Amino acid sequence: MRGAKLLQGNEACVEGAIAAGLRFFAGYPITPSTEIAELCSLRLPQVGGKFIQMEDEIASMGAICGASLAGLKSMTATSGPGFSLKQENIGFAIATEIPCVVVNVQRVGPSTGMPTSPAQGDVMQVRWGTHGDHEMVALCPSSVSEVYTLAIEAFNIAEQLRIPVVLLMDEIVGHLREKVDLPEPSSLVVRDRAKPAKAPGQYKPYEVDKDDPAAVPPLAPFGEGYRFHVTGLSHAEDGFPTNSVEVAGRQIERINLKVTSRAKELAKVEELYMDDAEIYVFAYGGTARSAKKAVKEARAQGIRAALIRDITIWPFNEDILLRIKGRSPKAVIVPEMNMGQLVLPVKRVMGDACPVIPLNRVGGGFIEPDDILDAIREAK
Amino acid sequence: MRGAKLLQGNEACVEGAIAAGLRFFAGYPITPSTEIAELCSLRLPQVGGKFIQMEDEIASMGAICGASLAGLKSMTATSGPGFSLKQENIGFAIATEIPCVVVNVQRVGPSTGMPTSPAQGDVMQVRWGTHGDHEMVALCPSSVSEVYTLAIEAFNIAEQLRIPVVLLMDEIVGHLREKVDLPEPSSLVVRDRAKPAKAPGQYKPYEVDKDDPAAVPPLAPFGEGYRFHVTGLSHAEDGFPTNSVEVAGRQIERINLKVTSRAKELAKVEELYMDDAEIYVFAYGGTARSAKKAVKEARAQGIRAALIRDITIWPFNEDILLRIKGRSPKAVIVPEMNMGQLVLPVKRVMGDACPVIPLNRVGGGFIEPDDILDAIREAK
Amino acid sequence: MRKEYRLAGEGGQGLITAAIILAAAAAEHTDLNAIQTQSYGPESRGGASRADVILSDEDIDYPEVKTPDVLLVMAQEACDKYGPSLAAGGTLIVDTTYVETLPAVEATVVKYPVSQRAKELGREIVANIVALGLLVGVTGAVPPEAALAAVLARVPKGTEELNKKAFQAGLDAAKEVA
Amino acid sequence: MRKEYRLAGEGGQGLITAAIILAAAAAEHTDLNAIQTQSYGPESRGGASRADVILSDEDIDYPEVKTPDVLLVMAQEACDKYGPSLAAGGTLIVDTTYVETLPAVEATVVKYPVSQRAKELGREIVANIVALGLLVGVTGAVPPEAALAAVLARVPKGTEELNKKAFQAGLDAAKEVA
Amino acid sequence: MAQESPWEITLNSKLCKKCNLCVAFCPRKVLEGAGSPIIKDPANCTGCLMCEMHCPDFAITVRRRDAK
Amino acid sequence: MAQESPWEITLNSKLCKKCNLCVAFCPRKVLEGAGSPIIKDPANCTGCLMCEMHCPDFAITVRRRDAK
Amino acid sequence: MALDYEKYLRVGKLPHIWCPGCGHGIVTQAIIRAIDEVGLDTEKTVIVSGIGCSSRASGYMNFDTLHTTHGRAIPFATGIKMANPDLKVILISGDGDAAAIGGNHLIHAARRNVDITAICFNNNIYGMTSGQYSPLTPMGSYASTAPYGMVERSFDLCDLVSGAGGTFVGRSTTYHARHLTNVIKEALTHKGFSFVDALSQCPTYYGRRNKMRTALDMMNWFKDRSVPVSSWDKMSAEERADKFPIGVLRKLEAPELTEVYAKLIERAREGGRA
Amino acid sequence: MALDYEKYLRVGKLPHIWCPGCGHGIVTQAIIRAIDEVGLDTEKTVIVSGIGCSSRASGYMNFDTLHTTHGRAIPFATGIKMANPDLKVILISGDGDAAAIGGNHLIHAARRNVDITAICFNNNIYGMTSGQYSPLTPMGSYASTAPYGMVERSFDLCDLVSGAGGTFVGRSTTYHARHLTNVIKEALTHKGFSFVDALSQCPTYYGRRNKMRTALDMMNWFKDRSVPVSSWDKMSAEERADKFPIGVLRKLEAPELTEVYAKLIERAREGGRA
Ligand SMILES: Cc1ncc(C[n+]2csc(CCOP(=O)(O)OP(=O)(O)O)c2C)c(N)n1
Ligand SMILES: Cc1ncc(C[n+]2csc(CCOP(=O)(O)OP(=O)(O)O)c2C)c(N)n1
Ligand code: SF4
Ligand code: SF4
Ligand code: SF4
Ligand code: SF4
Ligand code: SF4
Ligand code: SF4
Ligand SMILES: [Mg+2]
Ligand SMILES: [Mg+2]
Repeated sequence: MRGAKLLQGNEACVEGAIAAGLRFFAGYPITPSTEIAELCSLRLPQVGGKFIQMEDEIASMGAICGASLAGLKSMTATSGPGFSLKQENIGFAIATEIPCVVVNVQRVGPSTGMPTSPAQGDVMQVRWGTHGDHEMVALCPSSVSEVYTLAIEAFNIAEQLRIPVVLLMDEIVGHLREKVDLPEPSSLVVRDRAKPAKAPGQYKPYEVDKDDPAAVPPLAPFGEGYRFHVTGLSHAEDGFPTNSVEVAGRQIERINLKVTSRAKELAKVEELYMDDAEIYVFAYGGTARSAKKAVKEARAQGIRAALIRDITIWPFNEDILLRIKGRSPKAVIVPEMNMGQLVLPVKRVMGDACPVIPLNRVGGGFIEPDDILDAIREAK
Repeated sequence: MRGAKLLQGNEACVEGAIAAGLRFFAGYPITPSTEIAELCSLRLPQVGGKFIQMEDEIASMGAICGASLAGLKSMTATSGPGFSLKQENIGFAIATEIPCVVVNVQRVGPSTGMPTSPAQGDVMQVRWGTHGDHEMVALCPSSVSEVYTLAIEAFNIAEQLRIPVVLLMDEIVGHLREKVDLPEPSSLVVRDRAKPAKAPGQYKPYEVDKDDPAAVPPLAPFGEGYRFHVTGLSHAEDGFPTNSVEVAGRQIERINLKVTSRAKELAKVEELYMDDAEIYVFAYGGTARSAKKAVKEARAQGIRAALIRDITIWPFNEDILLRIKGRSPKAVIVPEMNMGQLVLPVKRVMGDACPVIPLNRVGGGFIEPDDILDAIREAK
Repeated sequence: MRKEYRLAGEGGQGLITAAIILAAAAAEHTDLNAIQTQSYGPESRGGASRADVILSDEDIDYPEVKTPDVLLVMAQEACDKYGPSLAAGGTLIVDTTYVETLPAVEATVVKYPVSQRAKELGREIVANIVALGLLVGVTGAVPPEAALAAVLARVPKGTEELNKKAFQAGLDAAKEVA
Repeated sequence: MRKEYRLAGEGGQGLITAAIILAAAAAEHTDLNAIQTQSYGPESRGGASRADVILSDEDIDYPEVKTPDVLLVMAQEACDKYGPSLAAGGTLIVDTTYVETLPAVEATVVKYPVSQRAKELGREIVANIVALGLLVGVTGAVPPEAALAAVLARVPKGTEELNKKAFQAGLDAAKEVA
Repeated sequence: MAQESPWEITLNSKLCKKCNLCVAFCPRKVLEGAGSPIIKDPANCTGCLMCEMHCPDFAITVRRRDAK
Repeated sequence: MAQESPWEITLNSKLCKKCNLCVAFCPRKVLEGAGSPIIKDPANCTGCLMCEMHCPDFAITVRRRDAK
Repeated sequence: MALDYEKYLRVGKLPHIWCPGCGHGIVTQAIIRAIDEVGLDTEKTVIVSGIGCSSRASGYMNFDTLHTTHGRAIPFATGIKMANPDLKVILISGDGDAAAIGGNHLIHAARRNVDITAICFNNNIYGMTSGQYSPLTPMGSYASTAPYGMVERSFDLCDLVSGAGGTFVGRSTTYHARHLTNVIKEALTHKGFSFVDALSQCPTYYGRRNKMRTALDMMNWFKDRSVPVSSWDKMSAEERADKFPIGVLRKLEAPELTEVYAKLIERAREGGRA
Repeated sequence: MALDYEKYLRVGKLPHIWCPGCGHGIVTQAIIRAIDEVGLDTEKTVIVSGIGCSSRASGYMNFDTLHTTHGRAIPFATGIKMANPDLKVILISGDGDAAAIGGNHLIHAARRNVDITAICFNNNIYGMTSGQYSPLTPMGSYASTAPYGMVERSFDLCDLVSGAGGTFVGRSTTYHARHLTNVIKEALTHKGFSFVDALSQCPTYYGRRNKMRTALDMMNWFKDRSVPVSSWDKMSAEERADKFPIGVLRKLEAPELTEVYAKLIERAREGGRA
């Protein structure tokens, strides 16, 4: 897989994941994510990995949790309806701290919607879809080559933080075929979960580190003599259920802190023309491609526009906005293929500093560069 | 059921729902909502209604959609894990505009969490839990008698707007037994869905009213000769699937507009000591009881505190905050039995007007009046 | 005036029923506001369990009982667990059939062999109603007629007479131990 | 320079494959950037379907083809549907085996019985590769060697010779019709 | 010349997808064709409905001429 | 006095929930009791394990004395 | 006699989305023909379907029609039937819809014996999503997610529904269109849950990958493998290998859910034991 | 000989949360006894359970243990087994967990013949949530959501798993603790998916409501109704009424999923057909 290649976004996802060490995939077909499952069924056995098509998305999510506990890097892929179904078991992975990657290739919702048309309607669901308090990490690629690198990144984060990470694609990026230059395997940074250094008797799978409340306890694989307990009930450090408000509360806080305390490290963003900008376009995913074109166009027309392309959409990247908040921005434009979702935290962070202008389209239509350019011109 | 009574919150939910016309309940037991199912199994047949315990929560949600299409007012009840499972079919109800009521009695999450301990961790999930763009209406009672009235209100809204409405309780309110004075049946306002005035041939179940884009098309019951089609695919006015961006987009906008355009009518809030206040406590559900006590106490100590008890938590009540935003508030304190959820839109609306102070507790513990009082004192 | 009651014992002793009856007596037969809560879940299966009641002539905002004014204990484990929660100056009502060791509390202590008395009446199962009578008699939480009406409305058909007797026995005991 | 290509016809004519080969030829054998997209779903089952390619020596930000510079049509319905999208001054390549009526467009029109030619070569299934050769020959989108290499890398084993012939036939035709 | 059959065979070409199942299932070789089926030998038709019932596209129907 | 049985019956009172299934299932009436079971007639024990296997609480075990 | 398509179909929505030669049109026709011959009231009949090529049938049928979520048609149908037992409820589902994601609802409907007629358009593949394996894909055959051949065993849907307690189980194929219609007719007149395993062909995604080039090849495969249930019962295990029975495989009487529930309501209204 | 509880149980977590007389402890003991007698390696054995009183068993068992979400234990177990086929995977589930919300996973595991031993603690009620009916609650009996008596028919779990293609199906009861242990032993040594329907009593929520006051009453009910499978096979339909067979009801050979998959990997690595 070296050298320049024409790859589909969904293919790049599989190749990136395998490069990151993916060895178990469980899924259930759904447009526009199906190619990921199909390619996994072909490619995984070639590298000694395993593929299974489960009876539904709930089972797929359960299976990857099980496989991850047994020590394999695991992934599932789906789209809106399936992503809704996975929510309960995503919550289980969060609560029990099972590393895994969940791909959602977004299509138009709600409900069955338009299976083959692009949308970005699941952005808030990714953050809040499962019940109870939790944080989420979600990465949002804009190009095929970025799908590849973010698939690797998703695994690295999942394994290091013992969390499910969502690779949030959209139909545009998933189905696009694009030229990509895959990095040399030796140049890739691939991280594995920490295994316990302690002996089985001493091992606490949910240990709270007194010096570092955001520390991630190591995870022993099943079958290596640790004989520990994993439960979705609120549990103590040893993994067994607790009814103590303090103990349970501390664990909930810890699993949130794992993410929130690392928000800065996790934040990935592409910035363009930021130095002297007045008007900012804040975009992500497929829409960011239109935004980039629009911003370039605006610059060509002498307008001081900038692009903030958000990559790590969760945890929400407050820093970059706080930075521009201090520079008397004229406006922040947020184009989204939805009714206005990520614009909400943008507004929250921007406060009363400047107008935050949502630019929305639903029904499966692209947001065109010209739409964004018009908004930039208007905001000027 | 007349006169003063000692009723449990979950019981009041059933009695209110029946008073509103509930005639079909499908559910699956889960603590702390189970009493709702149990009481429905007893009470519904007495009024000619029907109860069924389905094989899971997904099926329960599907069954109430079916029953509602067949003309009966329908409800289901659950808690976190089950609420996560219902998300896909809640999205179906939204997309196909099926009136129904979904009760979520919150417990500690994520995952199985603490089934018998209170939390308010599903507040954002209620809004964003299903994939794709959608609005939600969610009502949040603080007392047993309010459970009763809001159950009726939930049905009225559901039937009038052709939407699923969430009655978002918490374990405190669900399990509490409290003195209630039930209103006279004759004093209740009970609304039914509009039935089509047009003949079957002319009937369009998803008609867009050119004069009123937020109008709710009437809903014919199955079996009365309309012979229409209902699908979760993006559909045209006649209910049949469409691939047109414009047609699909217009429908998605319309179903959102049904709610957003009525945000003011829907907004319900209890205000206490607002006139001369400097410090506001913004609270809801079980926590609002502590907040009320704290605010009274603060007043007793000469602090100009006020309570905003949010009842319609979705659509978010921006107006009340915009009102106080203009009065140079000193602070808004938002106590929640979660890691900080409704505080996010509060911050968004308050902008840079004043500090918005989250006060959070997780792990199943109450937020005590003293905790809030301390926060008020500190903010002074 | 807000007054908090806690009834503590073992699962199966019927204390939740007793608490509900106490709250219902107030709610349905007096002008008082009433709230009843209890422990649920694993906590309540086996081991010590509790049921709480708050009565007040004002609105009851905060619904939890932290330091009950009146604590009834019908099992040793419950006594050990909840004894310390009793408000200073409160009343501790002890079923001496099962509770031997009392906590060191600053409180009026009322002792009576509640369960023993119930057995004498024919079935230990009505110990909760004896206890209720005792509590009502000792504290005046609600008028005895109100409590009795609530008892009769909530016990299984056919057991009314026995429960009436049990309640009266508790009331009588209150005078005895006063 | 960004150049947009649209290949339109019926499901089963292999135009998606042809578009992928065109894009792959550019991506894997030239310095051009390349993007390929297509219609999916009900829209693509039966009726007119399309596959698009964008080639450019710059970054390709916006990935959709709105007004192709080159439009290949291999079915009447596809021609009717997509004909109007052709950019003014563009090139319309027509498989006259299936397309009779042409739209009124301001464009260079190239006509050739592509499918007929494929049949003559032995199997109509290679009409897509004949068309690709024709397109490459007419437009110079990519060097013919690049296209041929991409063809051979992507067709089923055992069909290389036939496809090679088909591609050459298309190239030859380009000279013929030029 | 063959006698006219009492059965009227109607082919709806807007619906026909040319699968030729009707041709394959006709026991009397009434129908023929590789693309759109042709009603070659209508007189042979016995009205057995094999063509109609095996048409996936509701495109071919067989009706008694005298039926209203 | 009864001969000592080779079987040692151990009751773990911290675990016993007084269901008396052990009593009911003992074929030799070794055990007795309405609340906590009492080992009334240990000599009668045949080590059949009926008590142990029917105890839901892992509270009663029967072991050969000579076993280590 | 030719079927009155105008009466039972939304002819304005035709041509349908199915591929040339797809068996789903044949099964759909069998259903409306059965409805016609049984004489159901079109205004009191509701068609409920899931998601899949097969489940698109509801959109073409001129009744109250409900196209639900993937696998969930049965719960919706159960709600409809419970709410208004006067309605005849017919369920259309694919093998993926009914037996993969929807398997649980299928067995529970069979257990409850709720009066719904469920017809599974069984093409042993996921057609709509382009040919992934389903729980009905035979071991060894190829699918887009079984590029090395299917490694999982497949269900026998009739056994499954019978094992769940189903009171009516039938099977037929698109090859046997008339027989299929008859089996559906018997299902429609059964009181309780009735299930028909209707073997259908997906030439596009199953046939081509598995050396059956045309729809006809696939239908001939049905012909060659199927055995009328009367003969089946007399066959030895060896004779049965690679064959399957068609016809009404199981029919028994049992209380129907909505009827039992109607009696419960009567009792409750009279203040019966609670 | 007395079982070594220290070896197999997390004795520090005892006493368990189950009510006095609850059958779940008896079944749990039967499992560890079977593990002991079969000689499984405690470090290579994983216990996976769902949610329910029964599913709490995993927390007391000294292995790698996984207490999943309600009904979903089987998919987790399937993932574990696929990922590391060297592990022995034992599944513990309640009747609600296995057959209500988890029914689909049960039948698919049976179909796939994945090498997992699943034991259903079947007390025909939802114990954990205080006594609602389950798909195993007999018609007519009472439950907190069946105050007028159960109106739905119930599953026969062994029939269900057999209908789904299960290759090993057994049944026993807490009354027959030794027999139960033996059936579990046979299940543990079966290659492929093995299922044991272990009848257990919930005196708290099923017994009391249904006129069986004590755990013993319920176990005697098991005794009276059960028939060894050898006798069962010779009984007439009338004789079978109100009775059920116990023992190994079905055992057949079929390819096991992870073994077949291991061969697929070999082929794929050799560049076999794709
Ligand atoms: C929750 C969910 N998961 C997956 C899908 C994608 N999907 C649509 S149809 C289908 C399978 C269809 O197969 P089948 O039911 O056999 O019907 P067929 O198309 O073969 O007739 C799938 C997986 C979906 N729409 N929703
Ligand atoms: C998704 C979800 N739905 C419902 C519940 C509530 N719940 C917990 S256990 C249980 C049923 C338990 O019954 P069973 O499996 O028979 O086990 P038992 O307690 O009887 O041993 C239910 C409904 C849950 N935890 N999660
Ligand atoms: S069977 Fe129908 S669709 Fe096929 S060729 Fe005949 S008429 Fe046309
Ligand atoms: S009705 Fe029968 S004989 Fe006539 S054309 Fe059709 S298949 Fe042939
Ligand atoms: S081992 Fe047998 S004989 Fe001995 S006490 Fe136990 S049950 Fe009785
Ligand atoms: S069976 Fe066990 S728990 Fe029950 S009484 Fe005997 S020792 Fe105690
Ligand atoms: S893909 Fe298969 S099932 Fe779907 S319409 Fe085409 S032939 Fe029929
Ligand atoms: S409730 Fe029933 S199943 Fe649960 S522990 Fe008690 S007896 Fe056992
Ligand atoms: Mg199918
Ligand atoms: Mg159970």
